[in-house]
Amino acid sequence: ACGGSGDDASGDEGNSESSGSEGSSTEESGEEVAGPIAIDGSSTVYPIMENLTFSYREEAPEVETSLNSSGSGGGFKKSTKGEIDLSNASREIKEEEKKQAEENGVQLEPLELAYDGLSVTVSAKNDFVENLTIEQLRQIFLESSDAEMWSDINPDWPEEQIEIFAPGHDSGTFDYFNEVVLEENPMKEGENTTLSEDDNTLVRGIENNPNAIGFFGYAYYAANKDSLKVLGISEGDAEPVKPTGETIQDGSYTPLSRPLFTYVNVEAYKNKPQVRDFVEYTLNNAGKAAEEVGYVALPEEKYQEQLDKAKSWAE
Amino acid sequence: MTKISEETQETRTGGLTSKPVVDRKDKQQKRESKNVMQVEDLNLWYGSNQALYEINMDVPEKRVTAIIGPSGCGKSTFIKTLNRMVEMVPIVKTSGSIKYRDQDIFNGNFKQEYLRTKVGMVFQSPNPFPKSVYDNVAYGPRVHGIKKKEVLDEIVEKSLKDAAIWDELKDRLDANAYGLSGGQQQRVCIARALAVEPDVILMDEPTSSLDPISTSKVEELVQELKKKYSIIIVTHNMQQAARISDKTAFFLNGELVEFAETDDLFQNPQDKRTEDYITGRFG
Amino acid sequence: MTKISEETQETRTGGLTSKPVVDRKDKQQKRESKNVMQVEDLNLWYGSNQALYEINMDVPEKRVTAIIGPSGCGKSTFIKTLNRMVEMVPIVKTSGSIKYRDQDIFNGNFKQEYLRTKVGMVFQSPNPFPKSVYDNVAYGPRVHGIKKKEVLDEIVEKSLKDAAIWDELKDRLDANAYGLSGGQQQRVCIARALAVEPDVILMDEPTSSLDPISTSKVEELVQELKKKYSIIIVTHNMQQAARISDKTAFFLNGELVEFAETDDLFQNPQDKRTEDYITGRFG
Amino acid sequence: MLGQNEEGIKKRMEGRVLKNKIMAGLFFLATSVGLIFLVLLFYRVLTQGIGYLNWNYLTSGPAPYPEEAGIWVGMIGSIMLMAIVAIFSVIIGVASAIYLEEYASQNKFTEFIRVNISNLAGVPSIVFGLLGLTFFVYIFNFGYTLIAGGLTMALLILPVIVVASQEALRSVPIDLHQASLGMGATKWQTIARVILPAALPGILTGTIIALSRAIGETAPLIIVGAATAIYTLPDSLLAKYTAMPIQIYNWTARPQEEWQFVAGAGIIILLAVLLLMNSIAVLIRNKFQQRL
Amino acid sequence: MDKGLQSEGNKLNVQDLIERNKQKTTFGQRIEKVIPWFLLLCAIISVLTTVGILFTLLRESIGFFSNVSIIDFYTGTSWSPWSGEYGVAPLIGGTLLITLIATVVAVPLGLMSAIFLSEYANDKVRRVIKPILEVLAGIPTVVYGYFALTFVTPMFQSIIPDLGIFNALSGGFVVGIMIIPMVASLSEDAMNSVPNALREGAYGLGATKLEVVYKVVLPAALSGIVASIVLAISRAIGETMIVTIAAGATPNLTFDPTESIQTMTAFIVQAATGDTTFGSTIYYSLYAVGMTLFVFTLGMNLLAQYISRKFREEY
Ligand SMILES: Nc1ncnc2c1ncn2[C@@H]1O[C@H](COP(=O)(O)OP(=O)(O)OP(=O)(O)O)[C@@H](O)[C@H]1O
Ligand SMILES: Nc1ncnc2c1ncn2[C@@H]1O[C@H](COP(=O)(O)OP(=O)(O)OP(=O)(O)O)[C@@H](O)[C@H]1O
Ligand SMILES: [Mg+2]
Ligand SMILES: [Mg+2]
Ligand SMILES: O=P([O-])([O-])[O-]
Repeated sequence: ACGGSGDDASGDEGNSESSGSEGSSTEESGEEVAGPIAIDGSSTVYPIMENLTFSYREEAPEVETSLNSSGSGGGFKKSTKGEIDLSNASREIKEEEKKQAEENGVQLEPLELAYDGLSVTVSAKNDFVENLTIEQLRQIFLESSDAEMWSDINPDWPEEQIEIFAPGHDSGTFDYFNEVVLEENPMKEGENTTLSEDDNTLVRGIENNPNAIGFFGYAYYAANKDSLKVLGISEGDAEPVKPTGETIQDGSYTPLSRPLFTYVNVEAYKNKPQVRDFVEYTLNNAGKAAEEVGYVALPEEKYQEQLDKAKSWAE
Repeated sequence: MTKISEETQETRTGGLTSKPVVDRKDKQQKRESKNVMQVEDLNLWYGSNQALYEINMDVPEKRVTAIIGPSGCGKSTFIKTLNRMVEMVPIVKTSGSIKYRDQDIFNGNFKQEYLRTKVGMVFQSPNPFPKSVYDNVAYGPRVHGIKKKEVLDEIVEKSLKDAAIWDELKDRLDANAYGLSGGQQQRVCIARALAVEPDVILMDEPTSSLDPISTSKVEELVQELKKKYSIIIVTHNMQQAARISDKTAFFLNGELVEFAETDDLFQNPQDKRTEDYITGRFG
Repeated sequence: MTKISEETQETRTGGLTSKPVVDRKDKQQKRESKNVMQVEDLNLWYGSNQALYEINMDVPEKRVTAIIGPSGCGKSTFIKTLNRMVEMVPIVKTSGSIKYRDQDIFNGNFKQEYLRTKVGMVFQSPNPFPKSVYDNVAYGPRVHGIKKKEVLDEIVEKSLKDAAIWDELKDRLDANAYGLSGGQQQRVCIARALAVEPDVILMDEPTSSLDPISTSKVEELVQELKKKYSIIIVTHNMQQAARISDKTAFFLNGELVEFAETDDLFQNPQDKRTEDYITGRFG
Repeated sequence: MLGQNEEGIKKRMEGRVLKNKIMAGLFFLATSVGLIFLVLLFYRVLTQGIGYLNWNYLTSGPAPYPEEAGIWVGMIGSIMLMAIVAIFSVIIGVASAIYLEEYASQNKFTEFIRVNISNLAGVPSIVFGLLGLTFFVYIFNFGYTLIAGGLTMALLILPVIVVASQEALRSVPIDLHQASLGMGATKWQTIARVILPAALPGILTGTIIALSRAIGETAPLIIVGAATAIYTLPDSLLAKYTAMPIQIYNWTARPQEEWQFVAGAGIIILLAVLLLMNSIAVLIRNKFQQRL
Repeated sequence: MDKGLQSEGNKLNVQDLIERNKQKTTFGQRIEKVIPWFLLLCAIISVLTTVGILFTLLRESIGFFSNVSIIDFYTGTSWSPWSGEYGVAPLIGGTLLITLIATVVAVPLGLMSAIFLSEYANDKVRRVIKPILEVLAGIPTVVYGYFALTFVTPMFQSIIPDLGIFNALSGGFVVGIMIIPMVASLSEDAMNSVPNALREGAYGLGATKLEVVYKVVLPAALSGIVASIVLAISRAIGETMIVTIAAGATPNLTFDPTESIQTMTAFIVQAATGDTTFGSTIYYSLYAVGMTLFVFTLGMNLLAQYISRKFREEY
């Protein structure tokens, strides 16, 4: 589905890893693991998780995974009540969510799965924008700004209404953008803004409209390279950087690089062997899955570290 | 509806309508044979619309009583009152009394279902159930708890024989009754009514939807049946009434105008209105 | 349906049925008055079911022609063929020819709509539109493009007068026709038919749903109307035919058995079947 | 005629007849618009979906790759969902109809139930979704499970079944009523032995039509939380599930073109199931209707 | 007739019956008594459903209206829930716009189809076309949504080049196509039940088919026709998936059909699929919107019932 140049390399990596994981799961569980696992949350993380749950079936055919994508906030809504086992998120858990979890006697622990470069895109039909500064992004997205037309941002650009396509306000992607770009100031809303929890709606909306702009996880851009144009982002006077595998992993795509998480319900991890097994499988295969769907894998030792951390929960 | 028996006593007083010239003939009749049903001062209303006025009539045992009268005069209403089927219309109210073998049928202790096994009914157009002939005839006995195959077989055979249709249908008992001709259907319906061995059989224009041949078959059957059953038959065909009945009642606008031996009524009507009707001056 | 005129010529040959004993009387008739419509060798099928067989009949001008016969003999079918209303049933096929004032009504150039303004119709049960009396009567003229209020007023008044109901209704022209009695409704329907000043008026049992008083009013009206219009009236009431018609046609099983001056037909029927029918031996 | 000569009438007649012909053409054209869109829709779905429709598609569940994705889990989920819906809605619906037609007396309360049922039939399905979320998912604590989805849908089509059953019961000739009561049968005996069997074809037809509405419903299922990616079939009433329309919705929402074809294939299956259900309904209707 | 009554001397069944009857009475009578109560209970479930809906909507709406004034809710013209602006007008406007477009499409086409089927088509044609047309109403709405987005919108875009990918026009148009059969079928029923005698009366006066339709059939069937239209409109108001997929997610108070809008139903889907935190004002707002939607459709349904009852016995 996603032809990237790094595919070959990551494919090799993946193979070696997955053979390792097979070994680990058989030696640990001995008997077949079975039972349901409920996963929900971030739509950014959804493609990785879909990839993992799909391939996990070969590993443990008796385990019944169910996966939804309600956004990071939607996931926490359920996980803080203990309704689900894994809660995907493209941001860290918020204080109020943590509190809610505590009230409900739920303990959630984060695992990092991959890096994402939050991609600001316009349609491939757009022939005027190539790069934007953080300052310009603020002009475009902040409610307090008066900029309505592209010409308000740069007089060379056409006098056309800016159409915004953004993820819903409770999504991790929005939160992250909100934090690092808008600095927690309200974003534009209303007639020229489409908010959708469904990143594909955003992709479609942007690719069809030369005056549209929006942002979402790198994977959604990677899957639609033909119809979308990703913008280079610069802070201050620095050179604009576009998100790619390298710029995201080496941190030069800043400030919009971010880690992706899944939050594990520790109780479930302890009591449900299938959750434990799946978490191990996830950490062994997340890198490959991430690369496959267009995100960037963490360094190998990072996964190993987390695997050890996870094993400690069970004690 | 169940309050009828209470009302009975109160409303009975009203005598707005003239007494029909019934008593004379009727008393003669009483001496000749026993009565299976007795109707006294029966009034009936559909809502506020009175459909029967002060009917007094004795139904003789093992004879055929015909009821004639123009359309809308209350013939159907009257015979449906005899087995309380009229109460299917929720707005019906009655006063007066009807006795079946000296039991008041409106009495709360007298079960409607029991009355209807005793006073069976055959309708204007054949209305078999959409089931096999066998199941149609066995319906009544089954409803009353008879389940044994042999007993049912016997009842079905006997009833179909009594309805003079056994020979025609004995090889087609499993056929759906809807596939039969109208005349056959009507006789199956009669067999169905006979299967519970009623005492009285009410027939509401049983031949009006039949062709002449089927009609004459049913007429012959009625003659046969009166050996065992008391029969009341509504017809708007005066010739038919004359042909098959022993006694005839003439209704007009909800009143029983005249009730007499059939021959008397047709040859020597006592009431001007009866005479007008049977000579075809109206209706 | 529009292919009828083509078929006309081909199917005409068939003469399965015996020629009715019509010609004798009919020729007398022809000498006396002009014919407004002429039916020749008319056959009609509902699908594969033949309902009319080789009908030959001339309709005299400004006279009342009655059509009698038992139920299902084709009376309604026949008169509906005269203004091609029968073609509302899609499976109808006809052969033979019908001429209205020497024009072939099945000819493609002869507009159905025109035929119907010339050959008006009154139906068995009154069928006023759910509109005011005025709008009912003005319907036809309006359809034909008359819009002027004064002209319409005049037409409505004249038609209602001709239909002998002006006096009863002149103050209630705005009332909905549904609120009228059956007899009034029927006369409004007659007025509605008169409003387009037809040449021939077909009436299909126009009094069968009316009470005796309304019936006699309509009968009188028919007598009045024949001064100006040619009238064909279907009735199953032989007395009525005898009372009001000049000529009578007797239909049986889709055949025209006998067609003669009314008095002749009733007093001196030429065909055994006619005799049987009018003496009440069947029907 | 008064106020107009013969020629005028004849001339106008030409115009009137012509106008009628033109309008007839227009009416036909208008009818074709609906039909044309139906054809377009089918054509579009077929051409897009048929390429992806193969045995593998029928027998596999969702997958991250279009070539491997299939409808199996959604289809079985839908069928199980329909089984639950059918059981609940038919029992409750037919019972309500019997009550209203045979037992209820004509009073304010009965009238209220009747009005209430016709109103429920017009309540948007998404509102039923909210009802299901509040009651079945949270208050009854079933969670996002098959039974919660099934009960929500059952309530959604309940009014349709009640109305269809009422009509079926009403169309049983009063003759049969009378015949049975006239034999001394009790009311319930009459209903159970005569009326229900005679009304059965109508009830079945109505039920299938109602179910074929339910099988395509998406919005309420989204609200009561059918899963997007699930690879195993539900093994209990309290299992997570997915359904065909949810899968289709999910696929159509993806931006890559291949997913449109996967969705197209899913739509073909969904429409095939629908047509199958409808033809069964028509068959039942044709087989039994001549009888009564 | 000698065959009649030939079997004499059998034992009498009637006595048998009566005895059995008396034995069974207790059980039989008990059933006879219990059944109506069971049936009543089932009939009451539909009432409970309504109560449940009201309870659901009211309970959460009250929560909402304790935070947001009901006056602001119904008079405000800006729907930006994440900035705290809760004027429902744009959502109602979106719903009305969709409904309006659908009505403009469906009513003329549906009515003309009904006239064709009832008055012009012969029986065979009617019996084929009517059920085929009814198939339109049975197609799942996701399918329509997909059709609107991938076929109708591009089709319109070739006529109106700057039409966005999400717009009210194609959503409303397809909703209109979907409700054509409701108008056509129910109106056809109404026209069909106009007694033939009325038609004959008019034909007998030389009226053409068209004149019969306009002056006799349509007026006589008017109540049924109006009721069918009202019902179809009510269906359009409550339609969810088509507008969610094709009409966009931009709460936009506009009557320009080429713009992206959001309907009440689409907002409910958006908000309920995880974009909101449980217990937040936005979460409650979806019930307030649901309540408004419910009131709208309830009003339409009552109106339809009133019309068809009031004018039923006209002919
Ligand atoms: N269900 C009913 N509700 C109200 N009035 C009724 C009902 N059934 C009959 N009636 C009225 O009661 C009167 C007697 O009707 P009934 O059916 O008994 O007449 P009938 O003599 O059997 O006529 P027919 O020969 O036409 O069957 C009529 O005026 C009729 O209008
Ligand atoms: N629409 C139809 N389709 C098929 N057959 C029909 C139709 N109308 C009438 N017929 C048949 O044509 C024959 C003549 O019917 P028609 O209505 O002309 O009889 P009628 O003499 O007017 O009878 P009545 O006195 O009952 O009105 C009958 O056998 C009837 O079954
Ligand atoms: Mg009667
Ligand atoms: Mg006739
Ligand atoms: O779906 P999110 O990753 O944006 O929460």
